[in-house]
Amino acid sequence: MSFIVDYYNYWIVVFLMMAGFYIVISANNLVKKIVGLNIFQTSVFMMYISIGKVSGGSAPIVAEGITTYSNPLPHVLILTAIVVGVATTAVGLALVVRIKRAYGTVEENEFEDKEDLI
Amino acid sequence: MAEFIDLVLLGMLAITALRVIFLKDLFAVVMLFGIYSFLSALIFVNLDAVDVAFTEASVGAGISTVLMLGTLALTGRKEKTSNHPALLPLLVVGVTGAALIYGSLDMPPFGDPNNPAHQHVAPRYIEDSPQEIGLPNMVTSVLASYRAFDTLGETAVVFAAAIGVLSLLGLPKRDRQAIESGLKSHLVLRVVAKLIIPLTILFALYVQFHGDYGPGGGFQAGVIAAAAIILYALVLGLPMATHVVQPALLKTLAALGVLIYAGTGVANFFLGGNFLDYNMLASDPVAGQHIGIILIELGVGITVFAAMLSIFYAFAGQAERTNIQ
Amino acid sequence: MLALAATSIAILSVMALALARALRADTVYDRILGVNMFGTKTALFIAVMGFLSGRPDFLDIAIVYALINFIGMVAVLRFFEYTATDDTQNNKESS
Amino acid sequence: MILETLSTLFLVLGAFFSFTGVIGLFKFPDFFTRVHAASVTDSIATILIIFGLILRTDFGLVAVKLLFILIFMLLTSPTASHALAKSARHGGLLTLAETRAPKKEDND
Amino acid sequence: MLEQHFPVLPIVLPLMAAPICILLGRSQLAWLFATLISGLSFFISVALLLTTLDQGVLSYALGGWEPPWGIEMRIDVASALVLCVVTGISSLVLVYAKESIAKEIDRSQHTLFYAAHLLCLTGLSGILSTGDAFNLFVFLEISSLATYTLVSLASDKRCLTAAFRYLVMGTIGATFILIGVGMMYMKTGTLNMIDLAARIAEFDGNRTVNTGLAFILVGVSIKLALFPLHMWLPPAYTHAPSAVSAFLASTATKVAVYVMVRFIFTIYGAEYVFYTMSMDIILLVLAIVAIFKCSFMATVQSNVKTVLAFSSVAQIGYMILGISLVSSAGLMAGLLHIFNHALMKGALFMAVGAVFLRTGSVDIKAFQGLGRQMPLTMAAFAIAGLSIIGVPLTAGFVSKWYLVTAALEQQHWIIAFLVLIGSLFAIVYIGRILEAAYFQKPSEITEEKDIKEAPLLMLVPMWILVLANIYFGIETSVSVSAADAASQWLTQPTATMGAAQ
Repeated sequence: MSFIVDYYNYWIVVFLMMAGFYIVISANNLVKKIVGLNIFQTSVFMMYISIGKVSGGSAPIVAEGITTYSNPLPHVLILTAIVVGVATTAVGLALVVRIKRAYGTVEENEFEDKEDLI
Repeated sequence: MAEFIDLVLLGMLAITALRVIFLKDLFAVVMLFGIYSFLSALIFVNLDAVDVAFTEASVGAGISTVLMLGTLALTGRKEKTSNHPALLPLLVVGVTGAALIYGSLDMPPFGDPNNPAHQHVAPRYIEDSPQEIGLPNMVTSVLASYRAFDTLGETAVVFAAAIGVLSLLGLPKRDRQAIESGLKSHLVLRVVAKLIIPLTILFALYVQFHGDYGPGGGFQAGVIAAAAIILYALVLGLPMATHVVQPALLKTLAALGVLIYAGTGVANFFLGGNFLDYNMLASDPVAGQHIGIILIELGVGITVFAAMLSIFYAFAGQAERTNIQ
Repeated sequence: MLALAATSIAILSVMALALARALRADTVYDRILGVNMFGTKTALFIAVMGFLSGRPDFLDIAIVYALINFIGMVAVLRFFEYTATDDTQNNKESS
Repeated sequence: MILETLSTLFLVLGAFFSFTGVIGLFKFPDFFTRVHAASVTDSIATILIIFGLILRTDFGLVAVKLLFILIFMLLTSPTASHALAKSARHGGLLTLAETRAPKKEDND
Repeated sequence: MLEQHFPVLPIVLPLMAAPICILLGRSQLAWLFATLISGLSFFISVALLLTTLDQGVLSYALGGWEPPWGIEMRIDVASALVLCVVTGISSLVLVYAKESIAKEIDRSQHTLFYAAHLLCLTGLSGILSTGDAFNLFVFLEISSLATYTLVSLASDKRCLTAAFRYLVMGTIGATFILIGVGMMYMKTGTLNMIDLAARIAEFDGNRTVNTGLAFILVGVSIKLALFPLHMWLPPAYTHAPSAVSAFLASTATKVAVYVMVRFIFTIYGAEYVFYTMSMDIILLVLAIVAIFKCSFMATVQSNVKTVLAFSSVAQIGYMILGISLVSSAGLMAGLLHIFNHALMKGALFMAVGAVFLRTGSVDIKAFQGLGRQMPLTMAAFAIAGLSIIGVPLTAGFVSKWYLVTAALEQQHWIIAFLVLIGSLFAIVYIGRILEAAYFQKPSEITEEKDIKEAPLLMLVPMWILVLANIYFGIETSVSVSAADAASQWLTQPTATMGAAQ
């Protein structure tokens, strides 16, 4: 039982990661691929934040009367990673817009040439 | 209590993610992604990562969703059914998931204060950073001083994204006469938006300069300030917005922000310190740290504001162009 | 403290119901309505949660939620105006 | 003590109104009544809960922030609902009465 | 006075130059400035290499915070060697780019091209210099984002789908690395590589640490286009602008190989990865399949850039093969091949870019008869091609020689034999092109046009690389001793590495 209490958080996060990952590799539409990529990454961020949590701790901002703080390091890492994620999303979506203009479609199975498949 | 809320939120996330897999209406997919982002930000708050929640809410639910909607407006709303079998993806996902579950079996228990992650490097940040840096917000201390090089990289990433989007889509030209377009028929919305926008900019300034004491900082402030202009552009139309904040100016601003950040680091060379060692910026190390952090947060804020807004302009400009044709 | 806990759980269940609405909706507009309600309740939830955990100084996040929720709504409306021409027939979703 | 009791009252009322709103979201027959249910209760619940929270502060910066949130949400939430309803109307959504009038067999 | 800051300068210089390029606004000025900065970084890298050969390792604490609390730049011989390759190729490509992109990229985007190139250089140098696992991820993403932009700048519409595929695969790879780093952090509480190495040694057979390693290796394999995960590479290199192909083919994947070496040898320790987890068998098999499958694919393509792209994947197979031999000699051969392959692939892609500039096509038909029309370009192509095949007196021969010796040293006769067979494929795919160039009549693409020799600004960097190929094929002492020192440094037990601090 304690086993489940210890890990339930990580397991659900793994499920979320895999849902996102599945969308990335199975989706036919390029926009949906990007959405999947975002879900995948956001779930990985959740794993990091879970690492940083200390039971009974509080947000790592000094305040009176608080003795235990959660670990600030994963927070810093994930701040950076979120920014990286949005940067990738922006470039990916810009590519999708251009692909739509060049090919007239953003569905993977509608590209005529097999070489163009993504 | 925190664990219970965590579990409920994770459950909601799981359901949302499952729904996204099966929905074919991309518009709904994007809306659910917004919810997903909101929910994950809630989880971050619940797990004490307030700064991260701040960023995730403004970036994931705000900027990403707006950009996705902009893309959908240009590419169409419906996903066509795919005809290739979904077996291989399922297999790949199954194997990866199994590997992760296998790996989780030796993970340190969730939330245990004796975990290695809380024992080795982090205690120094928690115990000494208020004295060494002089700021109550440890996340800001680590972000802007101990690991400032990561943040410089992050600024460079934003800048790279702006360059990428500009090279792909190009910036819209500034219109000579600013015609109001946008949501013409929504009078109430226009009035309220005009009220909200100055408040938002005020809030952005607060976040920028209060980030040392509470959640927030240059990145979040930049995003919120950009969001204010984005709101303006959505309600009153892109031509009006480009009149207020010119696209050409944004390019300069984005470059300037990176230079402010890196320049602060280089300045220390000549004062006898290492790159990004702010101790030398003032006679007192703590004061020096403070000056350095304010400067680099300013650089981050400017770059993020300019980059996010120019990315939005690029997408909106595309939509505007196809609308005319 | 009990009142805060009860309120937070109540808001949480309202959020869950609004989410259910957003996941299964008859029309696009219902979906948006669900999402909007979800957003406003989340902002409230954060406010209550701040008090519950004894750190009420994180209300800034609630402000961001309210703001982003509003911008999201405006973006959605703008999206509708933009695609209005080919979209009026498709209000009924086949989800 | 009085403040806390008052605050509890406000919070409970606020939670109650939130519930009524979301039930309306499911139970009401057409979109426009659903918008109505959602937006009216949204506002009252926000007012009650935020006031309930303000009573628990020491009336400093936190209270100011709460007031700011309140003003913000009172401005944006009804506006969004209004604009949404308007947009739905433009988009061709009909009220219940209108759907019933022309075609009787459609029992949606 | 600036010397003590050298470890950080190859990152900071291009990083600051990129926004300045945007501010300059004029294509010519941006070109001049970018080239100067890149050249400066190259000289700093050479100075770093000389220092590290002398002293072993350079550590630089960013912000003055001692590791593991702050981020550390940690440069040893291996990183300085690859740093020299990256900055050197970058400088040559920038010289080359001026004429090349004038035709291939819209004029309004030239400053963006230079800025993106410099950002890519920033990211690559950052990956090579950093001693922090998460910082590595950040720089990986800077270089990747800049790369997606660079690939999508070409005028052919297929570059868009290629860039998108690259973006999706690359982001999955980066996220896998992020997961792996998270698992390591979870068990050790640190992100500094040396500190990680010391702490991971205690977790022999821990399931979380093993999974972390697996995720990092898969993520890096995507980035370095190791065989079944290489699908993004051929389209990206084929459809990118020529200057970009030349730069990426000779640096980006090499840096990813370096990352793999770093994770295997410095952080986890070769013993752990190879003996406990038997990763060497997996890598060995994949490398050999990559060599054969992709060499074969290269022989059937009609687009010369695709031929070279598949050849790149095959050559990466050689590098991984060297690593998976689990010996100092094998690793040394792999590192040497990073260096030599950069020289030959850079020259080949530059020659193809020159052909594209003059003929407007990179189909093998466009090469027919070019031996007479563009003698200098085709001579460069021929020499670099011979180097790919591994003909004596070229750099390619040296690295293959050491690879075969390393295999024989361990009595792996079959592997040595397979390496030689792989070279036969190279003879076929390079031979086809050379045959077209020298022994066939001009085709319809080229016969009507008056084809001139490539402009001087393209020929000079191309020939510098070609001469380097010959130089390092004859005078092997410099490159071999550097690679040898690097592999000695990497294969020593990590404990002594920490002591050398």
